[in-house]
Amino acid sequence: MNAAGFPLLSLLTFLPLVGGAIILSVRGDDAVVATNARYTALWTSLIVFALSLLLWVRFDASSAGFQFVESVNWLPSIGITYKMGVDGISVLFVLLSTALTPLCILASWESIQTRVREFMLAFLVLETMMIGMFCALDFVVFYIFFEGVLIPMYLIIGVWGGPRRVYAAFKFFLYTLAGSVLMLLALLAMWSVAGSTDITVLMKTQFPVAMQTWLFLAFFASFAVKVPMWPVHTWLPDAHVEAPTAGSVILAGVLLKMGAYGFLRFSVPMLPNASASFAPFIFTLSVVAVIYTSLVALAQTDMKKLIAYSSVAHMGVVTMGIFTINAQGLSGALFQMLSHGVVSAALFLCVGVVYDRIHSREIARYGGLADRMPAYALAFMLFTMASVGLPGTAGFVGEFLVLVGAFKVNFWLAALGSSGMILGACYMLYLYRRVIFGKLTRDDLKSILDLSPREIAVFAPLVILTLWMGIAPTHFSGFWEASVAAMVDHQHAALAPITQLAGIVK
Amino acid sequence: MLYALAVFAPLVGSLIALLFGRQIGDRAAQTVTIAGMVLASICGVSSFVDLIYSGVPAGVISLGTWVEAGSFHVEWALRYDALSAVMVAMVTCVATLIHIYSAGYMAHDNTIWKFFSYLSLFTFAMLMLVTADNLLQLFFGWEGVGLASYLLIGYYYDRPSAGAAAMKAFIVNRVGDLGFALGIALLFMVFGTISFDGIFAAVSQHQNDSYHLFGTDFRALEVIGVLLFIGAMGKSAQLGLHVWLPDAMEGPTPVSALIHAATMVTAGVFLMARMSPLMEYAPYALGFVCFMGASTALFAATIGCVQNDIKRVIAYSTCSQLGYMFIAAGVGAYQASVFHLLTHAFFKALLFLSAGSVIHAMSEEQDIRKMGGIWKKIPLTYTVMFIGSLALGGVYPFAGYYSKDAILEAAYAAHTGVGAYGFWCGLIAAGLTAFYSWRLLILTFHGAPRADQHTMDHVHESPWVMTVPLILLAVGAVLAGVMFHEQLLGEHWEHFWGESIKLNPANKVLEHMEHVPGWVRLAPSVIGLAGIALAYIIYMGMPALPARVAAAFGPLYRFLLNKWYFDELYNAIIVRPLFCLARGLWQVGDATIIDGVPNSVASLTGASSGQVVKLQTGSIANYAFAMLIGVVALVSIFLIFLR
Amino acid sequence: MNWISALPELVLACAGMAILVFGVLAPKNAFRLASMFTIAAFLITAMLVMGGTTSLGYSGLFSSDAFSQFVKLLILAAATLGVIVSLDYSEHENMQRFEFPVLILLSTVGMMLMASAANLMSLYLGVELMSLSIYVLAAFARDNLRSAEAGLKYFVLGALASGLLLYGISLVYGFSGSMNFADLSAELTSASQASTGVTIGVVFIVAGLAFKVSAVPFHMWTPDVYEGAPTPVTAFMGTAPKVAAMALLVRLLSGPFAHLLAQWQQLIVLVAIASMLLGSLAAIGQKNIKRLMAYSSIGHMGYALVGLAAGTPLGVKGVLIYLVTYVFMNVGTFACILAMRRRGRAVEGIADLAGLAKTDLGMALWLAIFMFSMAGIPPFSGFWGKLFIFQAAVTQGMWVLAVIGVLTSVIGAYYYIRIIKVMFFDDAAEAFDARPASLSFVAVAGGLFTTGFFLFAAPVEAAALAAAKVIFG
Amino acid sequence: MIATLAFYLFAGILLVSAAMVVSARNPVHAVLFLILSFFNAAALFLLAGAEFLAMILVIVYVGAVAVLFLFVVMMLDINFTQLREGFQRYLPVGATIGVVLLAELVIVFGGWRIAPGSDAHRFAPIDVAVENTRQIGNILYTDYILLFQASGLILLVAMIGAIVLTLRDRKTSLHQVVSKQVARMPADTLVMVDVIRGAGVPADHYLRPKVAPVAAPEAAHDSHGHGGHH
Amino acid sequence: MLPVPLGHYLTVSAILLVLGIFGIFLNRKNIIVILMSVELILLAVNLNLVAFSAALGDLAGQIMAMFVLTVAAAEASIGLAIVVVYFRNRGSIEVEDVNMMKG
Repeated sequence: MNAAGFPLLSLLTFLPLVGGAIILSVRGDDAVVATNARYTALWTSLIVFALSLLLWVRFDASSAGFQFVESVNWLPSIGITYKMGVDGISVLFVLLSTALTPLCILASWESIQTRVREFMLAFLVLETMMIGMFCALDFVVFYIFFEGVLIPMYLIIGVWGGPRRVYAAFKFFLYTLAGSVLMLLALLAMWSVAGSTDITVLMKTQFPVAMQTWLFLAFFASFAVKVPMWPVHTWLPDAHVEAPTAGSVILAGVLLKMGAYGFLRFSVPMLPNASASFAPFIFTLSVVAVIYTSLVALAQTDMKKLIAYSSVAHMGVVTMGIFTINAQGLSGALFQMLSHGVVSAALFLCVGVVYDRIHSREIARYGGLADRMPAYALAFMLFTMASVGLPGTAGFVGEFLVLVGAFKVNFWLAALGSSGMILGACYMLYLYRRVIFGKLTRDDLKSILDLSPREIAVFAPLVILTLWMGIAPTHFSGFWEASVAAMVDHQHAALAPITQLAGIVK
Repeated sequence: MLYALAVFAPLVGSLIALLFGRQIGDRAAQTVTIAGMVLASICGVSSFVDLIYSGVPAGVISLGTWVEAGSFHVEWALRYDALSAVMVAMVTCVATLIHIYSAGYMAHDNTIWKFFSYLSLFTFAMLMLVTADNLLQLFFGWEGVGLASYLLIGYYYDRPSAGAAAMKAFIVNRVGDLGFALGIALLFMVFGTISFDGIFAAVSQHQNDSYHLFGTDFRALEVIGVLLFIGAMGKSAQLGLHVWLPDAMEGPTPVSALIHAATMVTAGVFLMARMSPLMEYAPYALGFVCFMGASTALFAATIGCVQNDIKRVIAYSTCSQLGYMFIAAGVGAYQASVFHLLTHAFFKALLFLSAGSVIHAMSEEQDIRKMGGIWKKIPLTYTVMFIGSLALGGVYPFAGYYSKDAILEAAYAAHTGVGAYGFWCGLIAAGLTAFYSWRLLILTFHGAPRADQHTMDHVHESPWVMTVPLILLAVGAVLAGVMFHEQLLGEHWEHFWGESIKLNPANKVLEHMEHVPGWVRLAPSVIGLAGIALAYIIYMGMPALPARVAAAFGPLYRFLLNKWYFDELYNAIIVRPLFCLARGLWQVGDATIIDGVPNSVASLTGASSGQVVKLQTGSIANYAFAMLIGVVALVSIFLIFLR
Repeated sequence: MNWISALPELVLACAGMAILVFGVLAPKNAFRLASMFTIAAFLITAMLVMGGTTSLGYSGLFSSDAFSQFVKLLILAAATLGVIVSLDYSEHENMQRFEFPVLILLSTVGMMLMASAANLMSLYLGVELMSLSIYVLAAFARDNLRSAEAGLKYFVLGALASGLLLYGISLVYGFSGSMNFADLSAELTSASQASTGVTIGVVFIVAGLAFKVSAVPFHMWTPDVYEGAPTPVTAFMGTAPKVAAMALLVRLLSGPFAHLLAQWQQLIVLVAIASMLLGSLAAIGQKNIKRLMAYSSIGHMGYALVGLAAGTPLGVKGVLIYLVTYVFMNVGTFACILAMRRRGRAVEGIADLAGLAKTDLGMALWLAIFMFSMAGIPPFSGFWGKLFIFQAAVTQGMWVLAVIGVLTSVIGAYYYIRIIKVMFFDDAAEAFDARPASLSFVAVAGGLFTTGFFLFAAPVEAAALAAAKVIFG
Repeated sequence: MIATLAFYLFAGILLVSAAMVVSARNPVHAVLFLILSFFNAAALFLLAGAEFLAMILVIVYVGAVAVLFLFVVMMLDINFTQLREGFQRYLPVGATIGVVLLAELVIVFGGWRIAPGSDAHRFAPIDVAVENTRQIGNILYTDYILLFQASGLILLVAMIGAIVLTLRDRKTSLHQVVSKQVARMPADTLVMVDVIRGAGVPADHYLRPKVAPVAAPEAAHDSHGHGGHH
Repeated sequence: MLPVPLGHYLTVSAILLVLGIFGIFLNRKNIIVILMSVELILLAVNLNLVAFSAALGDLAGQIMAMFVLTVAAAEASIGLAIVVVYFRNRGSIEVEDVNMMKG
């Protein structure tokens, strides 16, 4: 049936819910409940992570097809199937989700003191939604998980967030909802044409070119908001700033990938013609995103906001890579997604570390931390450099591959799209300089403590991953090599008739 | 394997120091890194000797796959050929000496483990750079040295200027790196590979490929050459992207010696040499290289004449010398540029370290206007610095003489316009170099003491850990030229370089060099001596004169003193507008326009909600009215439109 | 004449009268017992409905088929839950009169008659039986001015609406010569065969029924009546009558007037769009949660009408599924609203929910589930409802409708999540009184259904499809 | 011919009196005009051959409904002044709507014809030979039995509704509880007071009811009553 | 059967309907008048039904009219009961006073 011999993906998806149920069933006074909730959540997520390693081990990277497939009739009369499976494109994002969740739970160990039970519950539900979304092989199932993410995230931002959390939570919710309902229409339209919502079937369906345009726009509305692409990105800084650290981490680490994943899973393979014709449009937005948001990041005075804007810029690189639709661009985009998932998550954790101590995210509030927090400074430096795209760190490979892929499309695309190399260095180093460098002047900073063992435990895996991905990226890109190749072939095959036709007309 | 050990020993040392530095203590961290470096230099030199003298064949040590995406395939591999080996030997040796020197220089620092870790990390990155077998790995090293440079410039992080300088260095370098990266991408597009062997093998096939840009078709190789050179400009501080180098002197002096004189800044030159088989087919790009190099050589030299910070003078001198190297590369005499690179490494490291020794002696004073009269107190430092200056000034038989002469001859021998430009610029710069070197020497060591009594009382010779490296480097500065001149540039250069530098058959620069007119051979020495003499006369003979001259040529003096106003220019046209734009985009673009749309949609919705609710008056009659209007409207719509 | 076909109705009506007699004769206050009997009667009736046969009885006046069974079961479920939520409230508000359950029962009989109507006459009588009972129920708290006003408004406007409905019936009768659905269907086999009078009559009938489902522009009563009526009555009339009236609209338009699709479709589209827009917009500024639910139900009916407008079995199936989800989340919500009681006094402000998650997490979670479900966010049943109706619309190429529909659902989501915001994000207000078991039961039942239906929708979906196909023959 | 004239006469009076119902200042007058219009409508029914309905209309409407209206109008004792204030304000819109609707309906009615093929669907064809009432009787209790019963339920609802809404036990009204009366013992309610001879009876010490045993007032206050309103 | 063309009956009923409608929204003072207007509308319907019944020669219309009469009576009683309840609470049955709830 599948490589694991049992419904691994469903288990991964719904195991967190079991943990959630256990948390809900705990009774006792607040302190007991909180402690129990923390440990239950941590262990649940660790077990899920351990299980997900099976994917890493058993995944057959040489195949472009879906693996670990499980399928159960859900609504048989209209053909909605609960179908799960992963291919090279999605498998690592499942792992990313399962890996980041325990870290987030650890990161919130002490910083979340109110309503711990609910927090952990929301996080486990969120994990379910994320994993489910990356595994779904039925469009309806995908959509359900895609939208379902909104619920826990809305609560996480709104309940445990900062002062403007309500505004941020609403903005997050409504922005993304507005996008995704249009995708729902596209889903329905595709359903009516293909007669199925099975993603594998949809991939093989040829949609009329005129229809593709509209479908593409509908998808775009949803995924662009989720990515987020310029100019629908403004929910992200707000959401990030207000969300608690763990929320930001998971938002940057996984949720932003959902949009790009959507492009990869739906827009490109299912709508090859529209993807080709809209590519310049996407490129334009991506380039604008890179330059514009990098500049905006430069002007920020809030650490989280700065990193949030940098996320937009990095995701601009991702969208650019996706729509080059060549092996390097796609592979680069995937790698950039993955690395951004690790690096930006780590950066938000870095912010969280000082926020927990000083309760401020104002950059100007800090300075000279290198003095009291050498280990922190070191970790922060590593992630800064990864974010800047230093070779040898995770951030470089994706960015460079996208550059190569984009170069195949257009020189200016590559040049402008890679200007993030410079601008990214500007804002990240500027941030680093203002926070870590400088003289230690404030009294509360003078007594600030370096990373605690718990925090080191949180950072260590991320540090290792960042370097691992930078030094041996093939360990990761190997997973999707075949899928990417298949996607590129598919695209060529789909566009071939048109090119030929054009040739005849000419 | 020795070769690989040479590359990775510093890394191991660095990592140990970095991760466990605080646990094992400064002394141990220092020892570990120095041990790593000594090991590396032994391995580096022996592999160099093996290759050149023992006939061990060149080759590639493959370490595994790095990046793979479709046809884009990059290996981790160490290239073992003459160019790499010579660089490895040089880098490890200089780096080892500087490590040792640092043990003394940094003795009073708080975080020695960090310093040594960074220093070794840098060495590792530099070694990766020079041993790269493909452009991406080269880029890895390239950026790695950038990182180390950033960390080390910002080492005194509590000084605001250090932080700013570090950032500036990184960002300016990044500008060049973007060009470099684009160049790699274009290379991949043209050649389908970025490994050196693959590229070089296919250069002739692709020499007429064209690339469409700016609305015209360029030869692809020219575009690649220019893009790569942009990268080199950043790293090697060529005119336009040089602004970071003087500021980089904020780092500890050993850093300046290692990174900003001997090794990292020459990476651009190395790149040109490494890519010589390709650059040979890009004559216009080479012309550009030569032009930029020449301009930089002259430009930096002019500034060097008026600076007052001991390290900055040397920094501008470095900048200028790098210009020389590019002149040579630009006329196709890569051997000459690498030769100058080599000699320069020795004498410039020497100069910096001696400057460090001076600074050490002067209680951290760097302004040469506050020095003077100390040559008797620190004779050893004075001696080695004198040697270094002689080498820099191109005085026979010091190292600089050979390499600089070779470059100027090559420039002349190129018989091209830019070659001539390079020659004349180089010539003038040679004079200026000699002038500012002696200005520096005299102001620092001679004349009446200008420092306060307290400082003067404390002037002392440095400990042996610092002087021994100085002496060794001085030996290098004296002998490097004589030793390698023939091998690197002589008739049998091909024997030495092997496949690592491959010239276009049409490139006869090295042969022409042998036949330049005598005055060309003599001119540099003459001009150099003239410069020395002038400096001596002015600064030894009439110390009041400089001020008068400065006053007389006020604008010119200020122009030079302020480094041609490059920083101000960049501030005005790039940095400040960029920040303004950034704030504008944020406050206006994001907060007002982009957020304005959803916000106004939201408030519009809210407002229309208010309007809709107003219809709900609570009056039965109104409700009935609405219903009836509804019916009538539906009936009318039906009768009018749908029947 | 097939008596058996109307067995459930007859049993229920008889039970109603028996309970009435019991109530009159009972020595003590019979409210609680009468309510229990009513619930029992509902359950028995439901079993009879499930065991019922497919037949057309009473000279073709009354049809018992899969569609009517589906709808009746839903109505009975809604009515049962409606009675349960009234138990506690009535005792608190001094409304514990046994006529209350009896009236609910009788109006349920009316609704079942509507669901089975195969003739315009049975349709009319069913509607009236239902409505008259509810008029009384709305004014049931007779010492409360708001309740009286609600009853008055509902009555006056309802009477007007039934006047319009009747006028439409008379036109249809006159111009087509029959009131029987089957005959009408045979008569009106194509749009060209229908005279203008018939279609005008249809417009009037639609207006009359649209009033019952509170579709724009016949919705004006809804907020006021929802707000003023005693809350259990609001809960009841927010669910069961909507189901019955919507089912009737579906049966009428997709049955006898199926061939006039081209004529009525645009009207339904207009009404649906107006309802969705108004429902989502007007609710935004509301402070009273019952009023908010009124606007919400206007919006929901707009969505249900989208499915109707598609004019296909797929669409009708969508309507039915939508109604199923609507009933349970609505009843559940009202159970939560009824549980909002501080020191014995009922409160209705949205602000009163502040910080509910801190004081009563269980209720906050259930209410949040209902709100998310109403907003159509998966994984809750409301999503299926929206999915299926939009699927029907999209399949028919009704893009404008679909796009407006999804966009208004986003606006609607705003006020639903605002309630969640109040419950979860705001500082805690004073805690509510302990919840009575009856309300907890309904809330949990509604919540479990809302989540459970999402997972196990297949049987209901199949039943709905079968029911929808009956209509289209 | 006479029938035609009669039609116009009755129709005319009907419309005029209907207009008066709507516009009369005094609600009592409005009710009276309503009665008048019912009579005329009954006449129109007669002309159309619906004798039974005509009678029903007179009996049910005039006899019951209209009188009920009159009752309520008079019971509520409403202030009649300024009854017409809103009239002018809403007249233009109202008139437009009304006229449009009327015009539309008239246009539609112009197109009336017996629907083709509808004869086959005639549910209960009128047989001229049998009188109207008998025909109605024949089908009302057979074909329409279900609806007949349903309308019975409607009337039941109306009854329940009217009672439940309007009938109220006044707190002051007294109920007779026979069993309690029968079971009453003097000791339950009376106390004997020892009177000190010669001192007379103090003002508060004469024979009087015992202080409130709980049962009696409770019965009086039981708001749902004991069958009193049935 | 009919003494005049059907159209005349229908027109009378249409006018009656419109008068009833007029009564509903022109009346601003007295709710009972609104109830009476509703009775007028029902009367119009009945007139329609009877006329159609005669024209079609079908008794169903008359049966329907009878049910309508029944319902109208029930409606009147409930309506008046509600009016009475309202009056007791509010002390007025002016249409414009019935606006406690709005928005």
